Amino acid sequence: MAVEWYLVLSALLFATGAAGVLLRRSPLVVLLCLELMLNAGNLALLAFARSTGTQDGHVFALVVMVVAACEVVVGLGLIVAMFRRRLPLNVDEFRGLKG
Amino acid sequence: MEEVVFFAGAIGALGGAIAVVALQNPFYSVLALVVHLVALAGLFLTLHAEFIAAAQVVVYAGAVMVLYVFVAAYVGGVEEPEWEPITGQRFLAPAIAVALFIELSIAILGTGLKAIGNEGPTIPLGFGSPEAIGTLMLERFLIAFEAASILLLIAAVGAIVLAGRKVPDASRNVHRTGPEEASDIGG
Amino acid sequence: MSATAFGWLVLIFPLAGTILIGLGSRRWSGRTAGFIGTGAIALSFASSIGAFVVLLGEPTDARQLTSTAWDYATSVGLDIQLGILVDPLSVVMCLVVSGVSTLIHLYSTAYMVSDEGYTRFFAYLNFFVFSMLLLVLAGNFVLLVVGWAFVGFASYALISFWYRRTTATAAGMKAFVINVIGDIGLVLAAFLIFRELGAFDYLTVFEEAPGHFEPNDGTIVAICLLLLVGAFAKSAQLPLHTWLPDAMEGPTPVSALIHAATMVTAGVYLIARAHPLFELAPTAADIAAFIGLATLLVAATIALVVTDLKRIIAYSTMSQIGYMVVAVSIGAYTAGIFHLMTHAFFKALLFMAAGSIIGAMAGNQNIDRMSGFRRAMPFTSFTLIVGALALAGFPLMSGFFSKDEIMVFAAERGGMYWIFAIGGYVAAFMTAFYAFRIGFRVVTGDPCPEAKELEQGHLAHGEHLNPATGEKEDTDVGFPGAEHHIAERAPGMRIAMGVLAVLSIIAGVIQLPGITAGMEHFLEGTFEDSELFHIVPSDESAYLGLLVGAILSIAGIGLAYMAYVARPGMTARLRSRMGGVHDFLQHKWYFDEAIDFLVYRPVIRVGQFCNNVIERVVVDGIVTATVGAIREVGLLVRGAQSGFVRAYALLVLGGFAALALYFLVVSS
Amino acid sequence: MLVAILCVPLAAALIAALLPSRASAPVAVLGSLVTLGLTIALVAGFDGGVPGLQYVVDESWIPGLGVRFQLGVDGISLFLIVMTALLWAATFAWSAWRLPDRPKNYFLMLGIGEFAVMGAFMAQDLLLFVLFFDLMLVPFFFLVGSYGTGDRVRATIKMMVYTLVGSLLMLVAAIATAVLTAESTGELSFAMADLRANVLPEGSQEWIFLFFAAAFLVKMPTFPLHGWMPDAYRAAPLPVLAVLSGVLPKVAAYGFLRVALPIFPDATVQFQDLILILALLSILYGSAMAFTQTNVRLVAGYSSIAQLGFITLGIFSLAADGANGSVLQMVNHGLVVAPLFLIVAILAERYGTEDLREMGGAAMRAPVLALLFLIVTLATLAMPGSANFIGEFYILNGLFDEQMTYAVIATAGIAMAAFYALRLYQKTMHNRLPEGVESRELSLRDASVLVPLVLVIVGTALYPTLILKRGEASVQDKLGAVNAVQEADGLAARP
Repeated sequence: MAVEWYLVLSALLFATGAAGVLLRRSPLVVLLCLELMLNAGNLALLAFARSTGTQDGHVFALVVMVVAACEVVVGLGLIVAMFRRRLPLNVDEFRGLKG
Repeated sequence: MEEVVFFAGAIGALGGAIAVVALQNPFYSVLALVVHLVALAGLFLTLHAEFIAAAQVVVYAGAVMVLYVFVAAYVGGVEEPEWEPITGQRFLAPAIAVALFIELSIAILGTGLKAIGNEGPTIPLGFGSPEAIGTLMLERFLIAFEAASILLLIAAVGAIVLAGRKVPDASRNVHRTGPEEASDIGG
Repeated sequence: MSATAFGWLVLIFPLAGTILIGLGSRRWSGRTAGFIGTGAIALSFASSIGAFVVLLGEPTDARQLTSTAWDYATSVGLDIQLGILVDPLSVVMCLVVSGVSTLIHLYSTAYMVSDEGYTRFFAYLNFFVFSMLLLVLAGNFVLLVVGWAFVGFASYALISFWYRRTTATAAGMKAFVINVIGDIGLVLAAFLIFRELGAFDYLTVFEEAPGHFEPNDGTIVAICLLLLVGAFAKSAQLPLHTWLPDAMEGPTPVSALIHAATMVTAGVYLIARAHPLFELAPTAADIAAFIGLATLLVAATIALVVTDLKRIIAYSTMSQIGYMVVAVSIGAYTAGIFHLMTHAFFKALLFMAAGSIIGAMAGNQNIDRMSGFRRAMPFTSFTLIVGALALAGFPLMSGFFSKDEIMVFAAERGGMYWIFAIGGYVAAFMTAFYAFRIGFRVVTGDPCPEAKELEQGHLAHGEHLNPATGEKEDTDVGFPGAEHHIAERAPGMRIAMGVLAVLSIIAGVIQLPGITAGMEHFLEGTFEDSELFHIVPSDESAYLGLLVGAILSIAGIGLAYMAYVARPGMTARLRSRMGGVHDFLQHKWYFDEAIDFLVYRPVIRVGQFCNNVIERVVVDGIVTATVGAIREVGLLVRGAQSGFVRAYALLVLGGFAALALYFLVVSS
Repeated sequence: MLVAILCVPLAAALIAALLPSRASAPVAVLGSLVTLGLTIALVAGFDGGVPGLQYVVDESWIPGLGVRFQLGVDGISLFLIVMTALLWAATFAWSAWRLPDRPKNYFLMLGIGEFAVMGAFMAQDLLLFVLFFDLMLVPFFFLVGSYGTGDRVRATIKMMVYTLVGSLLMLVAAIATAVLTAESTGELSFAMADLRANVLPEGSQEWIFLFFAAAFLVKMPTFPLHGWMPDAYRAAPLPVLAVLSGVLPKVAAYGFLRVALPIFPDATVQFQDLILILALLSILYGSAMAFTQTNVRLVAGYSSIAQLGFITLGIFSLAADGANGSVLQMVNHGLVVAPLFLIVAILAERYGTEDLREMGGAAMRAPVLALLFLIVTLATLAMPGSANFIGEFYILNGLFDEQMTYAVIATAGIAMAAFYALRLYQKTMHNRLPEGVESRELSLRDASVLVPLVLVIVGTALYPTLILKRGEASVQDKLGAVNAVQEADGLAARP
């Protein structure tokens, strides 16, 4: 399979994830959609690694996974904290940035 | 053979992704993401990234998703209101997503990269194997490796701090409404 | 000792007096400050005599001496020295100024003794004398301006000496501002002189000027006119005279010293000093002479109707200075300076007598309320009459010789200058009349209540009121003191008045036509280059002039006798019949009103306009518009700040998409 | 030497900030007095006949950008430095006698202010000058903003906005000058000497000059850019106002002489009339406003606008005597305005108000205060005999040769000055005392600050040549390029 197939798929997955971030209001699902976007990135990294024949992309992908894991840990921690403080689990309710 | 695996994986990954976005219940969304991740791991295999694929399945689809499942179960299903409070978001968000996809596709397909149009060079034996990646990580990317480990440590501590502390006082549950009004100038 | 050394001494004594009195102001008790001040000025007078004697010993053409203390403000081509010029003109002025000042200081030691500001008064008075002498002795135009402004300031300080009187402070302000206008005239003249001749120094300027300018060259006329602005502001000539009558708000010795004998004659001195320039610009000199004549007549007419004793004398001063201005402008330098000197004597005397009478009247200055002081105050009455006679030009008094010499000189020059002779004689008649309007009012008639009280040995003690507005006053510092003082009871005052009375009578002897010419000979050292100086009327015409003057003087006095003694109702009838004229004169020809309308109010309007319109609309407008624009833009942006995280994410992604689009378009 | 003058006040303020509150004031005052002593030593060792810089300090600082730490003093800045040290010492001493809240912070800010002003007067590198110029803002932001009275926040922000805009324009202009010069020389340098040696083409000079002029004119301030002045003057604490009004505007006027004239000679000639007209408007407008104000501070404030107008006139007469007069006048105005504001502070304490209409009669029991105020007033109105008169005399004489009309109109400002200055004096010291106010003599503490200042005024009045002679050579040097341009333009330079 030519590399562009993977790349286009990656773009598609990225767009889907982005749409999810923009549309969903549950913080949990927003985190999931972020995972989608990160994974789309990973796919592209690996596809390029394959086409250049180097393995740097693999290391990069691994680091992305680490970052994703961290993000998940912190994000879920936040969600749990929010839940325990009985804050609404809806990103639209948090409007502290309103100018 | 490769095409079959690719299309199967692609359909699985895409279907999972769409399900994540579309399903109302977060719990199902988590499950859909697992499907997506496993399918993606298959795709990684066709790219000769065995180690990453394995890590994807073990770490991501396994460990991380368990965490999600726990939290989803703990928090429970949250009903999202149908009403969209932000004007235009409902139309603009898909539009931008589609635009992004189209732009990226044009960029990918219209580019003059040499890599486009072939499968890439023949690759040596052991490409993407744990041994190769391990050597890379401990030699060339040592600092990135160490940084990643420190990052994980910090994230773990942060998660404990965030989620672990007892709720001090129920009366302080109200979140603040933002900074005070800036003082007026000039008028 | 050289003449210039004496010149510096003349300056140093009053300055030292000022500093000594000022520094020790808390320590000087009683009359100490007065005696220090008087002593300082007396020493200055002695030094003037020293300079005079030294100069007399020099040949005529070596009587102009300069001396420099230090570089005052010298750089980039401007050479301004702290230097003095001692020559016959300045020495005569020094003698007059320091001599009369000594007497007035002596008078003041007694007159001001009850005032809470006694020490301050003498500090100011000494400072004034220093400034006036600096003005007179200055060796260049810049130092002249300095002295000019210093006397203006001293005059201000002394006019508003009773500084809690609002009328006094307002009068002081008026005097100061008009004097500053005069200073500006002088400064601009100095600029022009420097531009043309490259020097500020008198002697250099006067030497270079004839070679540099054609006669009546536009620039030299401009220089002279600017000098005249300065001279007229200081000497209260039309239309810059309005401050002088108001200046009578100051204590009477101040009126005597500054606003009669010395400072106001500075303009005359300036014209005489700058005569080489004025002779190059006959047009300017003629303008000066005409203005002098106009002042002479206008002031004399006002003096006919004003009822405030000091203001009558003030208008008379204006009028007499008009004579002097005419004199020095038409070239009668000797006569002008001579009249300046005699006027200093008799006018100071008149003011001193007036001060004594006002003391007896407990501060009231209205002559309509005064009468019959001859028995109560014989000495004051005598000196008043002497002063009035000299002012009126009564035969053989000092004013008789000095005044008529001016008219004779004008007639001698002939042609257009006859106008000055005729105008001068007309004014002389009026002068005689108003001089004896005072004289007869005060001295003759039935004694007024105050005079009666005084005859019984009591000095009247009225309430302490502002004579102009009738406001009540206390007697603390800033208002006049508790006690009034009259010459009959104060030896210091009597000595001063006695000396001046003698001088007013006999001062004419130094310049008797055909017999003595002391003044003329001495002044020749300054004026030898002048052609006009050497025009000397023949003895016959001089005697004819004196005869005309004598007739007019006696006629004026006679008319005054008719009006105020023989037929007391005449003035009232005259007033009712010529109401319009009387009103016009009573309002002093409406000069104050005109200046108020033409200058003061427009300036205030402009100020208010700036405050209300420009400041609010233009200047603040810039700020308000800027702030407003920023605020509007801010509001626009603020609308996008909905606080929805997802909306921000949309913007980020949208921005990313747009950026990608841009790169696609650019790369294709 | 220069580094010591620069650092002593800052060091003293820093030490004062570290000491306990009670010890901070003496240390800060001592520091300012030592600085004053050093500046006097500077004058003593100064060679008056030399046009160039003396006491030069030249260290490499940011070599990559061609910025050097270059300090020097010439006849223009010499007495401005002395004046700065004097006024700061007065303000320190005054503030030490009546301690404000949080004195340590206050003294620290004042110390930084002195450091910045001294630096601006000494800097010989354009970027260094700009940095010091901008640094001046910081301490005054805090001094006005947190120690001021009334609507101080609004006033401070207004002042900041105005001056920051100017400063940013100046920064842009400074960088542009160096970069554009580097295009022709091939070497990036901010040293003023290098920039003077390689004058830019006329086209780029013009906009750069306008940027600099904007910064300077705002700082002075000049009509119509003075919008921040009334508010800031109303709000600033009075001792701070003494230096804010006495010294800061001089840095701007000095900037014209130091930067604009030598480095942008063509543009200077080009815009001479524009600046002259603005200066003239400032004189007339400032005077007219000072006429009508009832707030004591604003009378002094608007009079400053008029005085700064005279100084600008002198500089842009582009004649040696005019510019030398301006140098003298800068020193004079600082010397006069500072005691004026300190006296205003005393009066405001006595009367409990700053409204002229509610004052009067203060001279009664206070002859010494009255005398000091009188001398200051007379110097303010430039009475002949004061050094201010000599300053104005030189300025107008310089202007008179080529621009006679301007000079004649400007004299109207002198007449108006006589009126408003005397009005200020009369309405406070003379006339009747208001009910319930007592006239009191100056306290010894206040006298210890005011009397030396007034003695300096008297001293300069007696011997202005002291300042004029030392400025002579430097002024002619600064005008050299401009006069060459004038000559080339066919305008005959003055002989």
